[in-house]
Amino acid sequence: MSALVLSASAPRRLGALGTASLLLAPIALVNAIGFLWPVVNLLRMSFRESTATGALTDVFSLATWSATLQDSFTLDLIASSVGVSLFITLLTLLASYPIALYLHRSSGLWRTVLMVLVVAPLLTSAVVRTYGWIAILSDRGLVANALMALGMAEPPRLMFNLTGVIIGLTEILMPYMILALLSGFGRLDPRLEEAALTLGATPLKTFWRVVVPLTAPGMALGSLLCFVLAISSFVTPKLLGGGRVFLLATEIYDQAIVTLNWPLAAALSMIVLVVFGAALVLYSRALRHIA
Amino acid sequence: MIRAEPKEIQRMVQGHGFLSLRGLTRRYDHFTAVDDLNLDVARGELIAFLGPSGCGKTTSLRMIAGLVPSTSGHIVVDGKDLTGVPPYRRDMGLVFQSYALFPHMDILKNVAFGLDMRKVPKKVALERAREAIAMVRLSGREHHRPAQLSGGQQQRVALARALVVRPSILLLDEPLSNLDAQLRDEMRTEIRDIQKRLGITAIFVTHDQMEALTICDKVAVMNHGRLEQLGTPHEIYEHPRTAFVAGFVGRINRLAGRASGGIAQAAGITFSAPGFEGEVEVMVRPHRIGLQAGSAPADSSLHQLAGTVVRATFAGDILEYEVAAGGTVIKTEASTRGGEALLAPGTPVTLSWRPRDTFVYAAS
Amino acid sequence: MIRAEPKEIQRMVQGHGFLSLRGLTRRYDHFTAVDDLNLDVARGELIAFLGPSGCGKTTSLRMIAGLVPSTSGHIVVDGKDLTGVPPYRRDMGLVFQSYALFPHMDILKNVAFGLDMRKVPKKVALERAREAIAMVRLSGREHHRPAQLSGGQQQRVALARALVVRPSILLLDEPLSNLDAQLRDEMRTEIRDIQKRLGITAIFVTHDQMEALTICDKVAVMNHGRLEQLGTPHEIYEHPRTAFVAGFVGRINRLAGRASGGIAQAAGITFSAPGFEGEVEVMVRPHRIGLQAGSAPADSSLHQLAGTVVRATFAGDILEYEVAAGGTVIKTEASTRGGEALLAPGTPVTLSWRPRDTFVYAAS
Amino acid sequence: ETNLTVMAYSGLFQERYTKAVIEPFMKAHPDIKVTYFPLPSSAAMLGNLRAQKAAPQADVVIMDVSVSKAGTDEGLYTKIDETNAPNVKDLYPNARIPDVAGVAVTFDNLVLLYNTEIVKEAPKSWMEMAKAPFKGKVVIPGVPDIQGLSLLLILDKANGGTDYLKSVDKGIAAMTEIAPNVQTWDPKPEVYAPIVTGQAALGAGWNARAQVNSDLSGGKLKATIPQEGTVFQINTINLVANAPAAEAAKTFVNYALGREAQKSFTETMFYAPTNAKADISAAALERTAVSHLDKVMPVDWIALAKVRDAIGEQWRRRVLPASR
Amino acid sequence: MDERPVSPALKIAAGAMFVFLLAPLLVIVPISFSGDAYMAFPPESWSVKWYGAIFANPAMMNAFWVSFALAVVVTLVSLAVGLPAAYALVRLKLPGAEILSNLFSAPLLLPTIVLGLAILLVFAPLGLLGTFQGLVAAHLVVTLPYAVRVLSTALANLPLPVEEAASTLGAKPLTVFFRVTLPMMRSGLVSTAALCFLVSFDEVVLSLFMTGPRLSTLPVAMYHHVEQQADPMAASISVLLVVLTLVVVVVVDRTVGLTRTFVK
Ligand SMILES: Nc1ncnc2c1ncn2[C@@H]1O[C@H](COP(=O)(O)OP(=O)(O)OP(=O)(O)O)[C@@H](O)[C@H]1O
Ligand SMILES: Nc1ncnc2c1ncn2[C@@H]1O[C@H](COP(=O)(O)OP(=O)(O)OP(=O)(O)O)[C@@H](O)[C@H]1O
Ligand SMILES: [Mg+2]
Ligand SMILES: [Mg+2]
Repeated sequence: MSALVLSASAPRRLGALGTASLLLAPIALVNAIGFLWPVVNLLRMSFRESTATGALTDVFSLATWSATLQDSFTLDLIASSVGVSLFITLLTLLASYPIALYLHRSSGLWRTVLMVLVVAPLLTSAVVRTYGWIAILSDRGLVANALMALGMAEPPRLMFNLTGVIIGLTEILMPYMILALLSGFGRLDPRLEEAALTLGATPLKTFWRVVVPLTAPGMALGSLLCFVLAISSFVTPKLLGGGRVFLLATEIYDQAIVTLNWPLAAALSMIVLVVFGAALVLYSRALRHIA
Repeated sequence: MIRAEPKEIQRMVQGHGFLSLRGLTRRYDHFTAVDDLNLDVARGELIAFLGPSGCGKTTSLRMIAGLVPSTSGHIVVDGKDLTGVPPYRRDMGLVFQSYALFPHMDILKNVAFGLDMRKVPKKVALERAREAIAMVRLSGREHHRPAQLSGGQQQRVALARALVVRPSILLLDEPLSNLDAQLRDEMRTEIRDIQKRLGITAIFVTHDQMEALTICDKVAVMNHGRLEQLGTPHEIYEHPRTAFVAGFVGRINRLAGRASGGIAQAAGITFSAPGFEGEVEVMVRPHRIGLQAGSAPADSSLHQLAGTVVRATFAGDILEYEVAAGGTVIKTEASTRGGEALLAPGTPVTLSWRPRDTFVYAAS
Repeated sequence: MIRAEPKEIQRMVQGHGFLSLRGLTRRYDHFTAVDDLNLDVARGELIAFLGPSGCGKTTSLRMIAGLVPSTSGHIVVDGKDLTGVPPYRRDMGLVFQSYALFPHMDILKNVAFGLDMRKVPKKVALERAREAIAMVRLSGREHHRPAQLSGGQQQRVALARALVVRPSILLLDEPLSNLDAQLRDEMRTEIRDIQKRLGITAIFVTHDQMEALTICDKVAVMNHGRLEQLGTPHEIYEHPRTAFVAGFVGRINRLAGRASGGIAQAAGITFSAPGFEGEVEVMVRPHRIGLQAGSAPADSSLHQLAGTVVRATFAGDILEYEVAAGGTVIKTEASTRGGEALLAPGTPVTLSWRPRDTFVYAAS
Repeated sequence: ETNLTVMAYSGLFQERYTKAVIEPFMKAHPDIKVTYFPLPSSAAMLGNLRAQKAAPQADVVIMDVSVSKAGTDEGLYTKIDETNAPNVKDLYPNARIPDVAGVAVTFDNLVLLYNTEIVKEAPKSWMEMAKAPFKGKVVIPGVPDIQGLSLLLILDKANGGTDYLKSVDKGIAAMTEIAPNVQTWDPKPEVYAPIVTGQAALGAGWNARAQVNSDLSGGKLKATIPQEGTVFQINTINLVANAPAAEAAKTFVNYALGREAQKSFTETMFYAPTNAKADISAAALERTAVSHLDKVMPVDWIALAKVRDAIGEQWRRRVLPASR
Repeated sequence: MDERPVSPALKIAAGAMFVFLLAPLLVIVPISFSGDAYMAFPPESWSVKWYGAIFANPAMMNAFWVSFALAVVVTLVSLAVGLPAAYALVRLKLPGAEILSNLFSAPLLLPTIVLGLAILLVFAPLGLLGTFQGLVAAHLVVTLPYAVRVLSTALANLPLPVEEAASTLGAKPLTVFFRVTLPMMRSGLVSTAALCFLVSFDEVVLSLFMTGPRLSTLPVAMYHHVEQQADPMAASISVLLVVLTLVVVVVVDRTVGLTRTFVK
């Protein structure tokens, strides 16, 4: 309809398609140079061979791919990365929902300040944040001391293992989840909750039967985003995993930065892309189901 | 000696309606949205809340439903004070102006929701929901989503959803404001029938005078958060207690005048105005004014005024004239008979109306 | 021999109005929103487009303004075909239902915008904008933002903005639909005055019959994208060409009947129905039906029908009765005189109306 | 004025190397302005060089010998010898590595780190890390980091391993004893900070940085070479092929290998010198591996590179599970 | 809008989750006032010396200004490139708009480490490594998807009739865009700018690959610093950044109402 406003001006000279091409050219250029080309290049890289000493050669072969796909370690890696990421996504959702709902219901300067606090973790360096976690979670940390004060003889290990990674990732993904949830809370018309209340639904029932279904699209979006971010994060797993937690992204990091096996890093990256493709398909399925 | 039950005493003290509002007040910061509202509604009665935008109609309804706490005052239903009772225990049905249907449920689930909350067995609930849907003539649409229905249909679903739980009190907040004239007529009749049939006590909020007058047993006219007048439609229309009520309910001509010694002067005519002194407003409804071309024989039982036509408008059912007379412009209305010619602007005419159709108020 | 200018020939061929629509059609996928619309509007005339929701009123207006291209057909203004002319070269003013004021500009800038686009020098433009603002009685509000004005005031700004550029054609899309009854009355009169004074050709879209009848020179009644009837308000109301027009313009009673040999039977009465055969609909407007308690002397110049009151409603200016008669329910309306009592349901009454107030149509 | 870019380790190394070598060099060669491009690891440096192969930005690179070998194989370097750096003639024989374009510029060795507040006396054995009191108090940068790898090789030999190119089973077995006590295999930042702060008690790290951290922390951290011995870590200096400032680069390399620079850097950061003729103070030498050459076990890092993946595999399968 | 009081249960749940969310930060604040040479909690001594150290560290200050300039440029370019793209996608009703818009969002879905490596390989031969232009280009890859998304939403939410009104008043398409569309999108533009600025200013991973010897950004400098030195300066910088953001956002919110539109 509104195409008119613009296309009407240039019906003969360009046409709507021409105008669109002109407007889209810059972003297409950035996308091509900054995304498409690099990805294709990465795919190419995954077929290059490297020598035993780690030197990269100009020979192309399927060696990396066949080794990667036959290695049970890689398959475990994919399975555990997907599993851990799903679990973290769920935790993040549970932890973020009350905050998002509270933010949705607050207003004014208070809301502004809270919004900044929500994104504050993103502003702190990952290593610095890890120091925060050490003070809280380590064997001599605040939590352990509290548990011991409560009489627990040997508090559980809370960091430098999978538990630590899950705690740390959940926390750092919360800002993203909260923002996504908030964007989905638009459908949450307070009138609907009031309607449920006047129909005899208790606040808890209203929450389950009205609020939750209505915010489902926001939850789906946030979950997709968090899953993607979780499976591709490597800084936090490295810092809090104590070298014990292996995920696709940390492996990509090790191969790309430590071992310098770029073909393998590239192949693993391609696998991550495929997992994302699958997640996206599932997401749009879920969304269609919700809508 | 017969001892009155404590409950009865309470009822006697607190009011004689099934639903009683006692000094109901709501303040926002320093703005008073609803100001000391007192009202009694008998069981099975339908009261219309009528008033201009922002006068506090919605706020009153929301307080009654328990969605907004009152700043002070009490809501008493059947002798029980509802202060502190949450909305889901009030057994009221509220039909929102915006419908507020659950977008993620189909029509059947929407209507069955309230029964579900009351732990009615699923089968019975669906059965009764189907009946309610039939009652608002939407059978066959049970599995549509709200978004797939037209505004009028959604409106009816909202009504069915509120009615199916047989609430003791039904609150309707401008339930027809989004419909066109024809559908509005139909729905109005329908709501009235259902309410009568089920014997539900109801409050109907509207800012449309005609709607208020036709649907209810009594009209409560509100302005600036206060109750201006409570009465039957006839009382409100024929005996408006204030200038505001006279002007808001039905069309009206306003003539500025002065009163002294029980007599008011306006537009060159003398009106009886016992008890008024100083500036007054004299009001007459356009359709109570007779209009005659040329001059008319003097009739001391009528107020009469000579003037000239300024504008004549054919409005289908009625003819409207604007007549310059007595230094102002006076509107008149007459039913069309079909075939009559409009008087041209400039035609001299005589206006006449009965003293009993004249209202006098102190100027505000 | 005098040679006609090519332009004149064109005008003769294409129509005799200042604004002519020729076979104007708009399709969306397989849905036809506007279907072969033909219409001529004389210079300085105001035409009302009247029709139910979704009948294609807005779409027609948007095609005329150039905001939507037509699927086929032509819009001719003053002899020039506008096909392919973009909106900003059409010299039309469009008042949107939603006002569509520029939220980021104050009132003065809003109104001056069109002049600015026409490269009118800044000082002159502001001068004329101020005049236009004064014309819609908003002087003193020049530096308010739209959000700081009430609906009615915003409405007037939209009008001033469209009028200040002195467009040759003014298009108004339900400009009063968001206002309450009182403000609506006022604004209607105002628009009509300004349009007459400036001699602007105008189209006024509405779905309110009363509004359409009172404001315009001619009414175009639309239904399902087609023009049902074009005529003066009087023609439309008194001589509706189709059952749809009769039903849509003003309230009406519909009686189902059968016709044969120029005679129709409905509700037990015989009507003259020349040229009709088979199922017919007989229609009478409620306010043209006289109602008398008890029985009335037979009068062969009237249609008469005995019945009993089903419902009586006091609606302020009028009394409405629903009467069970001739196997159906017939509505009547009468002006209130004040003081009269309502007839109780069950009261036997006689209805009577003139044959000339009866419409007969083939049943659809 | 020529701009010369030296790519090397970030952090302490950067700080000390700039003071001890680069600043004096610039004073001696006012026409050359040196920019220090710090990167956290040799691999990161190689990554950069690879990416910039067509248009190199760096002229001189200091990196670990095994990574240097990969770079040599990829043709990233120009060979360094007496012709382009006369000071090469003064180097220890083991500073020249066959099939590597660069030459050794520093030697370092693995040391056992301990927090002096928790561990009062210098531990005698690497296996101290397996003892019960240190549960959750041991930090070791694990394989693929060469600190972990070095430790593995030392323990392999100490437990009777003969040829680490064929099998490191004995070393792996020893590591599985230590593993349950390990707090993290990926200490950040580096291995020294956790020990200084007492978050950990024992760890394995490089001597040079350990010495500096010991000084900085007022002795909270100390380093020792246990009875099982240690291995050398070799940093090579390399000339980037097609470097923008090739001539200045040669001048710099020659200076870096010279006596003066070698002495100065060893005395500020306790890397063992590669120039045999450098005249270093006894106090400084005492804190380098030079005074403990008997404890140094020879490792052929180039040959080892070929079996690194296999070792990593065993590490992952046997050592890590023991540490969960 | 929602006038019902927030229920206590929600307050408690939200409060608890807030504590979790901010837990590390709550520990970092005291660490940033440590007088020790190492990050440790609780610090053994207190001082503000690490705040002073930030300003005395030319590399850090330099990196800050680079980051700042970079974020400004990236934000401006994102708007300049994203706005026409959003307009084309939302308003021109292209046949493949959905697919295109997904393609333009795709870089967001790529792990930044993968993206960084991939971009590194492509940019190096172009001589873009270690240059400001290269950094801008790399950051654009991640900021543009955000920009297009937010701007598209803002555009789609604009009332069309207002633009149509302008055109019937004689305004040509470009005039409509600059005099009406753009000013009405103000809040969308502010949100986009804020988002792009934050994303660019905080970006580490891509920058790690892109920075060179003569050019470093603040996050990269911090990353390198903290990789090897555990002094509390990094904590001080983190705290300073949060406080700075808070102040800026509150000021902006007070003046143009940022967060109202930030997430809608
Ligand atoms: N949450 C609130 N905060 C402040 N003022 C409020 C609030 N809610 C309502 N008001 C004010 O209270 C007054 C009454 O509002 P209310 O919604 O009851 O009016 P209404 O009679 O229903 O009007 P309408 O016919 O427009 O719906 C209005 O002036 C409104 O601005
Ligand atoms: N862009 C579109 N795509 C498909 N159908 C459309 C489109 N715009 C309008 N229509 C359809 O065309 C018909 C006419 O629409 P139009 O807006 O002209 O109605 P209207 O007479 O103005 O109604 P209302 O009184 O409700 O404003 C409607 O049925 C509408 O659904
Ligand atoms: Mg209201
Ligand atoms: Mg319309």
